[in-house]
Amino acid sequence: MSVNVSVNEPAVKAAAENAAGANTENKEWRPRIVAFCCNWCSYAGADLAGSSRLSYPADVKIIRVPCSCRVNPMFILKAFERGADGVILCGCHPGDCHYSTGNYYTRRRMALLFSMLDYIGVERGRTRVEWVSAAEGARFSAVMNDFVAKITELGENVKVGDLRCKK
Amino acid sequence: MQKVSEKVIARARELMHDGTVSKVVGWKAGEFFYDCEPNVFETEESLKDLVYNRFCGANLSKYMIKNSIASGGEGAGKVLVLLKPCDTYSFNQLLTEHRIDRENVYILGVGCEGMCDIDRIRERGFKGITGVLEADSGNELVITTLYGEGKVNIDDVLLNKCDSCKGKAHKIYDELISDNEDEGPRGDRFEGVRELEAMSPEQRFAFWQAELSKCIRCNACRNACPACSCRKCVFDNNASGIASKANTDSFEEKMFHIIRAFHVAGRCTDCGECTRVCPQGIPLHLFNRKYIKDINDFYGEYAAGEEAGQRGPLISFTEQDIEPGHAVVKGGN
Amino acid sequence: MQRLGVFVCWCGSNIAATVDVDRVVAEAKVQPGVVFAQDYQYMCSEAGQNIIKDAIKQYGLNGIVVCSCSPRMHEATFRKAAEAAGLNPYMVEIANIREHCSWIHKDKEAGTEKACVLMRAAVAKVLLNTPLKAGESKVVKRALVIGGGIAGIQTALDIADAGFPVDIVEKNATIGGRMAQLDKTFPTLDCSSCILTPKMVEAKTNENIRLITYAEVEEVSGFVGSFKAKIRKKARFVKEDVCTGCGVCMSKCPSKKGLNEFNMGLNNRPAIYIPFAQAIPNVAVIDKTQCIKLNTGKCGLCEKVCTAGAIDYTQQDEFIEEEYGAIVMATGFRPIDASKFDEYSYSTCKDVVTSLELERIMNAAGPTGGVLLRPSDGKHPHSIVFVQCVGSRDVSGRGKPYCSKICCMYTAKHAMLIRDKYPDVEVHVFYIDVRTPGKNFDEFYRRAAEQYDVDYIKGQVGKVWEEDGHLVVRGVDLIANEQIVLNTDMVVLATAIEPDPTARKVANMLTASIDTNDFITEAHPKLRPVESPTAGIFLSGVCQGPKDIPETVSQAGAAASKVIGLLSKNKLTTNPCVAHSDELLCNGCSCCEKVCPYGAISYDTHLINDHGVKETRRVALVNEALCQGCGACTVVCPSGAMDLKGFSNKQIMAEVEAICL
Amino acid sequence: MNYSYYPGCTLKTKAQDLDFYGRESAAALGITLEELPEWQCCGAVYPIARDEIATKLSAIRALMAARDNGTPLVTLCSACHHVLTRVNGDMQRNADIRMKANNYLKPAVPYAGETRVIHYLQLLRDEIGFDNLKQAVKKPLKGRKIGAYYGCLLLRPSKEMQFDDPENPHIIEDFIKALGAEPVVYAMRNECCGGYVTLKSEAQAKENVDLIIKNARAHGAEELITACPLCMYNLRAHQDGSMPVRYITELLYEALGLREGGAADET
Amino acid sequence: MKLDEKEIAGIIKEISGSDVKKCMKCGKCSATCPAYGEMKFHPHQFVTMVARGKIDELLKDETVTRCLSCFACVERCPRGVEPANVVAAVRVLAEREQGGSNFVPDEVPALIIADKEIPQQALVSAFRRYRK
Repeated sequence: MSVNVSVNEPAVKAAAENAAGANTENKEWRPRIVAFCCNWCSYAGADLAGSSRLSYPADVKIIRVPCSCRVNPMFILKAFERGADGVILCGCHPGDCHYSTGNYYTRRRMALLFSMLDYIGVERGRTRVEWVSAAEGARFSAVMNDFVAKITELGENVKVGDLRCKK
Repeated sequence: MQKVSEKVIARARELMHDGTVSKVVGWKAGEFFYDCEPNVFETEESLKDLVYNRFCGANLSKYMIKNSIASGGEGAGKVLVLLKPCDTYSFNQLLTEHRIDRENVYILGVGCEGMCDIDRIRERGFKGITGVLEADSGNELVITTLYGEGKVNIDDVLLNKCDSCKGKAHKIYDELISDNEDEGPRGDRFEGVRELEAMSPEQRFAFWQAELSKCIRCNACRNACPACSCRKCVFDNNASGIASKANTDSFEEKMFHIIRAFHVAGRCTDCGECTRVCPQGIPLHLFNRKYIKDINDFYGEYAAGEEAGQRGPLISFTEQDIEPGHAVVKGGN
Repeated sequence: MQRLGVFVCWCGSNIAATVDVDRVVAEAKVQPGVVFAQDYQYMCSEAGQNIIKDAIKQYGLNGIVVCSCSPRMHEATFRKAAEAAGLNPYMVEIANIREHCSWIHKDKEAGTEKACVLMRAAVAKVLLNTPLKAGESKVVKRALVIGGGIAGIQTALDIADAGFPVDIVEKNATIGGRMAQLDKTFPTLDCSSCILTPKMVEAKTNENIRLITYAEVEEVSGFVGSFKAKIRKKARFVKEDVCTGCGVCMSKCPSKKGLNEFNMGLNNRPAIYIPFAQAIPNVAVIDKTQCIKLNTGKCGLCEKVCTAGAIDYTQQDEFIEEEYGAIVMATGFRPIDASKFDEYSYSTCKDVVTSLELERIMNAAGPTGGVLLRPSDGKHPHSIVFVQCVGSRDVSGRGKPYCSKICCMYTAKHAMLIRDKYPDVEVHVFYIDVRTPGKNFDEFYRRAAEQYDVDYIKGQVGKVWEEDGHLVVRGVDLIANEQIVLNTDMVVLATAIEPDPTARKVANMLTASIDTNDFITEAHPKLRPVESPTAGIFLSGVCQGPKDIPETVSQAGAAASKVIGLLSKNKLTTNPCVAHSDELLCNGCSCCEKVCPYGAISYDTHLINDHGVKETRRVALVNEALCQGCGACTVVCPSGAMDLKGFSNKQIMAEVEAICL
Repeated sequence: MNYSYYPGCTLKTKAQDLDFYGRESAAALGITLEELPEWQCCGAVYPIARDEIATKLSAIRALMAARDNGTPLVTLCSACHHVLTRVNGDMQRNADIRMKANNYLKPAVPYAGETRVIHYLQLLRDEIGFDNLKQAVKKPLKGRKIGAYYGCLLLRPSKEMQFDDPENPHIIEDFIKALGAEPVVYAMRNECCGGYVTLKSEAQAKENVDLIIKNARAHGAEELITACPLCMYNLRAHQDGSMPVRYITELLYEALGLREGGAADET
Repeated sequence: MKLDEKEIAGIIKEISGSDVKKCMKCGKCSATCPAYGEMKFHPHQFVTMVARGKIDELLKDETVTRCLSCFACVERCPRGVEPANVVAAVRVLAEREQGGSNFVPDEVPALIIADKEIPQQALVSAFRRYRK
């Protein structure tokens, strides 16, 4: 099921302004966001967002995977270990998986993983799964804007970050 | 317990003697009487050291991976394994995963009335303990010490895993020696998980930080766990991308334990070995039980190892499964 | 020693306007392993590709990163260019700095920074790339078609025409399927036999087609390009090559109680029979449940009267084993059991019939010789009520949740034919919706209503009962908003259709996935509608979903063209980005096998040398011809034995690290 | 064989025949029907509202009493059977109703629908068996053409009642056959007689009954039998008396030869 | 209390467990209803009106008391809408608004005198259905 992305207006604006002003205020904190996108739907959705010039903050960096089910929880934990502030995983809508069943497994894995992260005290908003089809460029952009806004609101991943061995 | 114990030992000898089995996987007392450790007995003679008492908490299922499959060539004979009711779940799970060759195993299901935790006995003020005996009255144990005798209520000194015993029924066996009626599960095993869930995220974070910072990466949990039985662990494998021998930063502790729990999610039978063997006393079962509780809540009751051949929850799905975003909310409450 | 090259494309101003390409090049030059970096206006152009080729040769590059548009756009282009320069094409990675960067960011600083990160991640990944080679597997140039209805026949004919041998396996004694039972076909009203039987004969005479009738597929193993099938040819008790189809045995057979399946059980047939006059092969078959000789040992009349000497009571089932490159499922459908809807009194009133039964009644070769007569008393009916959606669009558990798609049209056809031939017969049709998407379909339906005076009533029938020699129908007319009670002579139920019950068994054998209604799932509902997700398995006709004859024939052709495409190849090259199991790490737990949607993982027990320790172990094996590279198996594998080439754990983690740096 | 028995209000008053013949016949077949002590009226209509509990309590009390007896609960009146079966289903399947009802009644052992509710006909078919019944018949009703009238409440909703094929039932036909008579199958046997609406609209009931009797007669029925007092009332009250209507139990009583025994008076 | 039209379908579902949104407007309920002629609002209309939240008229109308509760529509509805349960649920709503009972104890003696055969079951059912 897709969620209705309720875009947090002020936060998005703030995020956009921050992004715009990055070169003037050099040291301002920006979130690090890793987005895993499946090759067939979400990556193509991101491409469509691009060709439709639907902007979202540059903090989002996309990693292409064949299917959302390729994403190992280890990757997500690794991202947090290395200082990511948010991790988002995008795949085809349930029922539309290119490999027919991949995202159903993803959904179970991530449900358990996210619940566990919550259980150890990582803020709920730092991880997210969204289903974005290849036709949903606008949705991809909206999702990313919303996610960046939420992460910006949560701020730096202090809990994990404090523990991190800074290099 | 005493009676069962005698019968079990006698039967093991008999099976070895008549050639039904060529090896016995059981427990052997260590330096102290409460140090009962898993042991493979290969001769009739060696069986004199076989024990079965209140300190045989160790789950022997995992030892059957090596001892059933690599048991040697033709005519090597079966291997006898002693399994308590809770151990049979692990055994079944290993069967499901083709880790044990059932043909080569003779399972003697042994009755269990709960296993004791020597530390809990000590906590009750006993020093110089020389023995633990069954009292005449049902629910007590007599503790003999250098300084005299005392009694404790059994329920107060059980292993953590026995506090939420799954029941006294064996899920698989070839032969059973047990006087116990199955009374079903005991206690609310998710109580600890619920307590944590009720905390604020900050409290939870602090709790785990305090607990996990104790971790010395001795790998005892991994070595004892019957589900964590990979030939080579990802943490030992340089090609895995997450290999690490020790924690270089404190997130790595978390990562290790979360991944360990995730790898056994849906396969963990909640045997409690991880917590039992942790030298630092970290309540590791709280990770596994969180997954079990979530699985039950999200996908319906599932008990790994209830029977062999089950399809686990992480290799199944339904079209209507809960979304991860909702799972966090549901799982947390 | 890695020698990497990084190529940054401007894409005119598409990239260069928002990304400072010079900075990306400068940044690239200091990345580990990078020995060469250059920008160019259009990397994808001939000149751009030459820059890449020259650099590979000149600097001995063993891996390259192209920072450009989406890999979905030009990955193939750059891989080809690399290959032309002697570099393994899978040593190329693309950093998408256009769609994912320059096009969505206005601020040049932010855009440039992000482009650098994306470049860094691609470099980190390509450092871990390994040369991959597409696998090859053989293609057996023979196809198997399961089901000999119009779908199967058409598929086989098209494949045979392209020069490939095809076997049709049909479970009944003749090919022809459901279409052979139909009288006329919509929307042109041409006679079904007239258009079908020539195709049946063609299938029989085409030298590339082998008909294996009265047979069922028992076992299938193997994979795309080389399946092995075991086919059981059931005993007919008649020698197929000797029988001349003269039919004398039929007339002499004393056991005449068998229900005539071809006529939907509306009349009887002898124990030895030819299903219908145009049957292919035109050979008799003995129904062993009805034959007196086979049950009691007495009789033997057919043997006596058969001048050709074709009868053989000792015949046994035979088995045929054959290899195939491709398999087509064309298992067809059947109507659901109308007795689940006994408010229409189907079980108790003979004059309540299903549409397929009516089809037989109206057919010249049917039980009434094509004269419309009531089954109960053989009298001419004066009024007929049609009820649509009997069991279709029904979620109550009695019927099927889907629309059966063909009923609106065949009901209009029946109504029209009856009104045309017997103008004295009143025809009422109760409908929920009339669904007629299709060329000339709505026109057809309107003709029934306007020209032929068929009374279409929007509403449903709630009860049918018999009284004093006629039927009473209680229904509702939703437009008039009134309950109506009609006296009529016959009621025709447009029963839902369901996949033939053999479909599930066959699908399981082929590891083709199946939906909750037992229709075979297509690989993609829009883009790959005639293929199963299991490679080498194709779908033709109603086994995939309800459809009419024109659609079935076009789908049959589509399936055939896919098969021809496959069989024309001498070798199959496979996507090299497939799963791979490290047998030293594999626990043999079978988790990966269970999540694989393609049945690409199997298990093998063999001797393994693990650093000098020799052990017999059960380990996973990936069939690279079947694996599509989704990676589901890699995550369920706790030991990390299962990894995905091209998207390995280490590669993805290197990207994560590069991004988070 | 022992069974708890729930007669219901009407069987104690206007439908004493149904009750009397039922008990006598059961006794003759070696079945002990033990009437529940202090049973209360089931309410006669299934209380649809899921959010109210009071209307379900009397049924639950009866179900619970049978549970405590350790025997299945036999019913005879169609309405009682309908209400008890469905409320029992609620107690089995609807956790909310179960919780509320148990909280309200506070029984020593909470009730969760353990009782098996069976209709008298099911008792005959599944516990005794129609073949055995046939053996027990002393006076086969040879030559009698009898139409079964099922009505609504026994059959529907079939998902909950699980009584017989709701559109083409045959349990009463099989019963008639076992008694040696000839069952007449007619389509209107599962259509409504008019029910309690007869109190407000006699015309409605009359119309329904007309259709039923006409259809039965057209198929050759000479008499009808039913298990429901309200059906009985409507079928008798809204016709000219040319189609006799009897209770299933009376027919059974007759076929078992009990009438000759002089054990009962006709009422 | 005036109920929000948008909430009606949900309230009816809560009371009866029947979901009017499942209706595909085939009319099978009305085709099957033996009390069709006695109802101002026929079953299919009734379901549609509930789905649209327009139940003011239904609450007042005799239709709710004319349903025979024979469950023929429940049995035959292809979509599992259970129209008889929907009617019953609306009647429950009407009953919950006190006053204006459709059947009062005073009527009983006359009925019994007029027809001494009337079974208890009919009276009990009528009280359950018609009383407020």
